[in-house]
Amino acid sequence: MTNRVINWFRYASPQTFYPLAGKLIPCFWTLAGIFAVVGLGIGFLLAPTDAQQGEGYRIIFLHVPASWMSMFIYLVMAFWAAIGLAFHTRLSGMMASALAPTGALFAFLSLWTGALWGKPMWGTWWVWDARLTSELILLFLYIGFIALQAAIDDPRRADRAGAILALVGVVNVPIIYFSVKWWNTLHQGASVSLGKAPSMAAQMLWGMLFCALACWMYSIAIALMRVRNIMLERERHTEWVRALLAQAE
Amino acid sequence: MLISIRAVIGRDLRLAMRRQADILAAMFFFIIVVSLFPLGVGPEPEQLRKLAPGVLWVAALLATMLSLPRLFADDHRDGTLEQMALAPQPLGLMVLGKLIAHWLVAGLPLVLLAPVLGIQFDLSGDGLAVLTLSLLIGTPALSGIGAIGAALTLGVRGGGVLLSVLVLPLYIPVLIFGAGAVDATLTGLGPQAHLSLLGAMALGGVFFAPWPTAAALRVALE
Amino acid sequence: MLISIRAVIGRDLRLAMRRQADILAAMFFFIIVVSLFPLGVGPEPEQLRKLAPGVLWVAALLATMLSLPRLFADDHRDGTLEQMALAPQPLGLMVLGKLIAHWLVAGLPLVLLAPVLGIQFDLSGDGLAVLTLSLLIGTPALSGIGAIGAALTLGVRGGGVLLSVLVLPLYIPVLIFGAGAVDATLTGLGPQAHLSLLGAMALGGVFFAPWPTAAALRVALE
Amino acid sequence: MHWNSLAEFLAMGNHGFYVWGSVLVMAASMLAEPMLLRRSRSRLLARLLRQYRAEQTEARRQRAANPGRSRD
Amino acid sequence: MLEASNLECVRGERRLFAGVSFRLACGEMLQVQGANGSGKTSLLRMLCGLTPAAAGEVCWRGQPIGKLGEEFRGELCYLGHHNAIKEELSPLENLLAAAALAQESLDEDAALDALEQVGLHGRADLACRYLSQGQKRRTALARLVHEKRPLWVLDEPYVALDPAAVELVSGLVGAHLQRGGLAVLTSHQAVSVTAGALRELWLGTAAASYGRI
Amino acid sequence: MLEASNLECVRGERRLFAGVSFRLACGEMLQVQGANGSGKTSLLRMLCGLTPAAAGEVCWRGQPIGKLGEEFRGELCYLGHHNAIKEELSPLENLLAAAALAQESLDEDAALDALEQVGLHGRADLACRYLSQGQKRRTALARLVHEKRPLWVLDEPYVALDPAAVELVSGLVGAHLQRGGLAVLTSHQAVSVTAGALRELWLGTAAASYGRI
Ligand code: HEM
Ligand SMILES: Nc1ncnc2c1ncn2[C@@H]1O[C@H](COP(=O)(O)OP(=O)(O)OP(=O)(O)O)[C@@H](O)[C@H]1O
Ligand SMILES: Nc1ncnc2c1ncn2[C@@H]1O[C@H](COP(=O)(O)OP(=O)(O)OP(=O)(O)O)[C@@H](O)[C@H]1O
Ligand SMILES: [Mg+2]
Ligand SMILES: [Mg+2]
Repeated sequence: MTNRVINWFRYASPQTFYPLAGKLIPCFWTLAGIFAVVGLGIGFLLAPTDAQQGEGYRIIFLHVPASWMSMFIYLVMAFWAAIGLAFHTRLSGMMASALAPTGALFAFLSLWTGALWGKPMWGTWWVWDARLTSELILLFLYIGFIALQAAIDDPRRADRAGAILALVGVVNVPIIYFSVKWWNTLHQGASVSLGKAPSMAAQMLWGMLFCALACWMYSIAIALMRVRNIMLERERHTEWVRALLAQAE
Repeated sequence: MLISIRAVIGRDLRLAMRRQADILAAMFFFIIVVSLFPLGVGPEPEQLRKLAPGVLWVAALLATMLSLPRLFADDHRDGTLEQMALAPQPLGLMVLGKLIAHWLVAGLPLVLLAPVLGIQFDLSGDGLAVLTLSLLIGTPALSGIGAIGAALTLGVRGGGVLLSVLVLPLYIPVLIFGAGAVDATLTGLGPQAHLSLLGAMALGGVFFAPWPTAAALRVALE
Repeated sequence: MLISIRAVIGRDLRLAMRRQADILAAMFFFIIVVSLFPLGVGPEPEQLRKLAPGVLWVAALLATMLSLPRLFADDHRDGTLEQMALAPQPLGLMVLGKLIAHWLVAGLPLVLLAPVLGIQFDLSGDGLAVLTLSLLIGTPALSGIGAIGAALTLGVRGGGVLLSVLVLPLYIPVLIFGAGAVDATLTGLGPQAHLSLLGAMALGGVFFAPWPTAAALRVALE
Repeated sequence: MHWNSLAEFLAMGNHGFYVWGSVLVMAASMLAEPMLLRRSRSRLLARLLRQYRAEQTEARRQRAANPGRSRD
Repeated sequence: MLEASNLECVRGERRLFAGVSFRLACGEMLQVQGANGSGKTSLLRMLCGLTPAAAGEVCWRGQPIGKLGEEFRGELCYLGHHNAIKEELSPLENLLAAAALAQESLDEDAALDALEQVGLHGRADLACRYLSQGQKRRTALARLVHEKRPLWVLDEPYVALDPAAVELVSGLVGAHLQRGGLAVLTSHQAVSVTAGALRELWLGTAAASYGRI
Repeated sequence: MLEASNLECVRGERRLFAGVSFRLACGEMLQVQGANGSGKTSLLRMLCGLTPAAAGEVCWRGQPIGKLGEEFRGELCYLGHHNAIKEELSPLENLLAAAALAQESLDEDAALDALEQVGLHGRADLACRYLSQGQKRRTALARLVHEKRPLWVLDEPYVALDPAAVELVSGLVGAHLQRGGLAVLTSHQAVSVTAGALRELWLGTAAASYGRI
C-alpha cells in the first residue's frame, strides 16, 4: 500500500515526469493525427447532407468537440489545482497552468465556429442564448486565470493563487450555467430561436466521436509539451535540469 | 472570537466614517451610472421601464466592484494585514468582519438608494419593493465573492482592473437572479424563486467566501 | 521640451508593458461590462440593437474612468511626482506626455475592440464604423478631462470614488455626442454634426487640460 | 463518397465561407499552438544552455583564481 | 524556547542564506546583522511563519510553529518595516485598534500613558497623516510599552528615530528581556540593551556578495 | 548661494519653528538636526519650493526661488523620505527614467556604473519590488553618483542603509562639496564628510536656539 503511494508520488515529481512525458508526446500526436483524419474524412467526405441545414451543418464536426473540450479542460484544470493545494506537489500547479491556454483556445474556437455557424443558420453572428452566453463566460474565466498567473511572478505564489481561483470558479460554473439557462427561458422567447440539433445519422455520430477523440489527444499532447517547458523554466537550477543541460552540451 | 470580529468591524467602520468620502462617493457613483443610462439610450419611458432592473443591478454591481480594490489594499500596504495574519485567531474570521463592514459601507447605501432611483425609471410600487429586497439579499453575495477576487489580486501588478476581470464573471448569477426577480414581478410572475436562489447565494457568499479569501491573503503575504 | 515629453511617454509605456495586465485588463473590463448588459436587460435582439450605442459608450467611459486613479497615484506615492514638479520644465508638458501615454494604453484598445463588441449587439456595418470613429475621436477627450479629476483627487481621502463623482458629470457631453453620432447613423441622419462637436471637445481636452491638471498637482504636493 | 466534384465540395452548398472559415481558423490555431510551443522550447533551451555555460566558465575561473579556498 | 534549525532562504534564483541555526532562551536577545539585502527581513518573516522556509524548521517551545498555529501567534509580537498604522486614525485609535486585533485588553488610560512614554503626548489625537516620519514610527512602537507577550520580533525598530527615542526603545527591550522575554531584532545601528544577554547572527558575507561595498 | 531668511513654519495650529535664517556658500554643507517632528522635513521642502513658507524667504543666487522657477529647479537635486522609484521597473530603468525626467543625459554604461558603485550590480535588472529596504534606498541614491547639479537637498539619506553604504554616500556628498557644490541634509546619525565645511542647524527646543548659525 505505502509502496504504491510512494510510487505514485514519484511520478508526480517533475524529474521523473519530464522524460516520461517526452516519450508519450509522439504517441499522442500520432493518435491525434489518425483520429482527425478518420473523423474529418467521415464528416466531410462520407456523411450525407443534413435535411434542414444543408451542408452548413458540417461545422458540427469542429464545433461540438471544441465546445466539449473547453468544458472538460476546465474541470481537469480545477482537479490539478485541488491536488496542488492539498498535497503541495509541484507537478500539479504546472499541469494547471499548462492546461489553461489550451482550454481558452478551445473556448475561443467554440465561439468562433459557433458564430460562423449561426450566421447562415440563424442569420446573426450572436444571440444571447444560454449556451452561448455560458461559453463566453467560460472564456472569461480562463482569461482571468491566465491573467492572474501572468501577473504574479513568483511561480509558487502564482500556482496557489491560480488554484484558489480555479476552485472557486469550478464551484461557480454549474451555478452560472443554470442561472444563464433559466435567465433566457424566463424571457418571452428570443425572436431568433435555436435550430434543433439535426437528428443524427450514424455517420455523423461516428464522425463527431472521432473528431472529439482527436481533440482529446491533441489536448493531452499539447499539455504535455507545455508542461515540459514550464518544468525546464521553473526547475532550471535543480540538479536534474543541470544534468540535462550538461548532456545537451 | 466574536470580540475580534467586532474589533475588526469597529475599526473599519471608524475608518470609513473618518473618510466619509468613501461612502458618499460609492453612492454617487451608483446614482451617476444609473442616470447616465437614459442619456446614452434616449428617454422613452416605455423602454426605460424595461431597462430599469438591468441597469440598476448592473450599476450596483459596478459600484460594489469599484470599492473592492481598497478592501485589503490599504491594510496590505501599511502592514496591518501582516498583523492580522499573526493574530491569535483564524484569519477567516477577521475577513468575515471586514466583509460585514464592507457591506455596511458599500452595500447598504445602495439598497437604501435603490427605491429613489427606481422612481426615475418609472417603476411601479411592487417593482420598487422587489428591487430593494433583491438588492438587500444580493449585495452581501457581491461583497463575499468580491472579497475573494480582492484577496487574489492583492499586491499584484495591475490589481484594480485584473480584479474586475476575475470577479465580474462570478457576479453574473447574482445579476441574473437579481434583475430577474424584478423582471418577474413586472411581468406578473412571482419573484419568490429568484429571491430564494439569491438568498442561497448570499449565504454561500458570506459563510463560504472568507476561507478562500483568507487562503489567498496568506499567499499574498508570503 | 519634446524630449521630456518623449521621456515621460516612453517611461509610462514601458511601465504599462511591464504590467501588461493593465492594458489587457482595461480591455476586458470594457468587454465584460458590455456583455453584462444583455444579461441584465434580457436577450431580445431588437431591444439590444437600440441600446448598443448607449451601452458601448457608457462602458468605454467607465473603463477609462477606472484607469484614472492610477494615472498619478503611483507617481505620487513613491515620490516621482515630487521629482517631476522639481524638474526644469513646465509640469504641464509632462502631464501632456502622461496623457498621451494614458490614451495609448487605456483609450486606443477600446477603439479597436468596439467593432467586435458591436457585433454582439447586432449593429449594422455603418453603425459599427461610426461607433469606432466616434470612440477614436472621443476617448482623448475622456483622458484629458479625466486627468484634471485625477489630479484634483490626488492624495485625497476616498480619492478613487470621489474622482468618478467629479469626472462623470464632465463626461456627459462626450457621452451624449458620442452615442448620439451612432444613433444618428442608425436612424438615417448623418453623424457629421455630432462628430465635429466631439472633435472640438477632444482638442480642448488634450491641449487645455494639462494646465489645470498641472496646477492641481502642485496643490496636491504642498 | 458524397461529393461529385471538387468545386461542389468547396462550395459546401453555398455555405463555403462559413464552413471553410471555421475549418481554417481551427486548423490554423491548432497547428500554430504546437509550433509556437516548439519555438519557445528551443529558445528556452538555448537560454538555459547559455546560462549554464556562463556559470561553468565562471566557476572554472574562480577555481583557477583561488585554489584551495572553497565557496563562501 | 525559540529554535531555528538549518533554515534556508531562496529568493528568485538566489540563495540568500542556508544552514542558519540558533537557539534562543528566555531573557536572550538575538541581533540579526548583515549588509543590505542579505536576508534579515526574510529571516524574521520566516521566524513568524509569514514566509515558508525553503528548508529547515522553526520551533517554539519544542514544537514546529506551523503546527502550533494560533497558539504560537498568541505569544508573538511582530513589528515590520511597515508601521501598520492607519494614516486616517489618531495614534490613540491606532494603538487601541492594534491591541484589539491582538486580542489584548488595553484601556484608554494605558494607551495614553504608552503614547506619552514614546513622546507623543499632545499628538495623541492628531491623525497620523500629519505626523512626521519618526513620530509614525514612535506610534508603531508604542505597542511595545504594555506588551506582555514573550517573543518580540522587531525589524529595524530604530529607523527614523532620533537618539532619544532610540534609547527609549532600547530601554523597553531591556525591560522585556529582564521580564524573561525573548527578542529578535535587526538594526544597522549598534544596539545597547541594558539587561539580558545579547547574541549576534551575521547573514551573508558583505564582501563576497556585494562587490565594492 | 542659498540663503534663507526668517523662515517660519506653521502646521495645523502649531508653530514648528520661526526665524530660521542661514546662508550657505559653495562647498558648504548644512546638517539640519532636531528631534522627531521638529520640522526638518518641512524645512527641506520649503527650501525646494514644494511647500510655501508661512513667513520668510528662500533665495538662490540672491533671488527668491519663487521667481526663479525652472531656473532654480534645474540646479536642484532633491531626495525625500520616499525613494521615487517604481516597484515594477528595475534599478537600471528607474535610474535612466529619473535622469530623463531631470533632463540630464545619462547613458546606460554610466547608469550601470552608478548602480555598481552603490552595490547593486547583479540586481540592476531585477524589478525593484524584490529589493530589500536598503537596496531600494541605494537605488534612489544611485542618482547622486553622476549628479552634477550644484544644490543637493537630502532628507535622511542614510535611513535603512548598512554602515558600508552610509560611508559610500558620505563619500559622494564629500566629493560633491569638493567640486564646489552645496548640500542640505538631515540625519539622526552623526555625519562625517571627508571634505567641505559642515554647518549645523538645530530645530526645535532641543537646543533652544533657532538659527545658531
Ligand atoms: C457563438 C456561438 C455558439 C456557441 C458559443 C456554442 C456553444 C456550444 C457549447 C458550449 C456546446 C456544448 C454544450 C453541450 O454539450 O451541452 C455546443 C454544442 C452544440 N452546438 Fe453550439 N454554440 C454556438 C453556436 C451554435 C450554432 C449556430 C449551432 C447550430 C445551429 C450550434 C449547434 C450545436 C450542437 C448541435 C451542439 C451539440 C449538442 C449536444 O451535443 O447536446 N451551436 N455549442
Ligand atoms: N525574485 C528575486 N530574484 C532575485 N533576488 C531576489 C528576488 N526577490 C528578492 N530577492 C533578493 O532577496 C533579498 C531580500 O532581502 P531582505 O529584504 O531579507 O534583506 P534585508 O537583509 O532585510 O536587507 P535590508 O537591510 O536592506 O533591509 C534581496 O537581496 C533581494 O535582492
Ligand atoms: N495639522 C497639524 N496639526 C498639528 N501638528 C501638525 C499638523 N501637521 C503636521 N504637524 C506636525 O508638524 C511636524 C512635521 O514635522 P516634519 O515632518 O517636518 O518633522 P521632521 O523634523 O522631519 O521629523 P522626523 O525626524 O520624524 O522626520 C510634526 O511634528 C507634526 O506633528
Ligand atoms: Mg530588511
Ligand atoms: Mg522628516
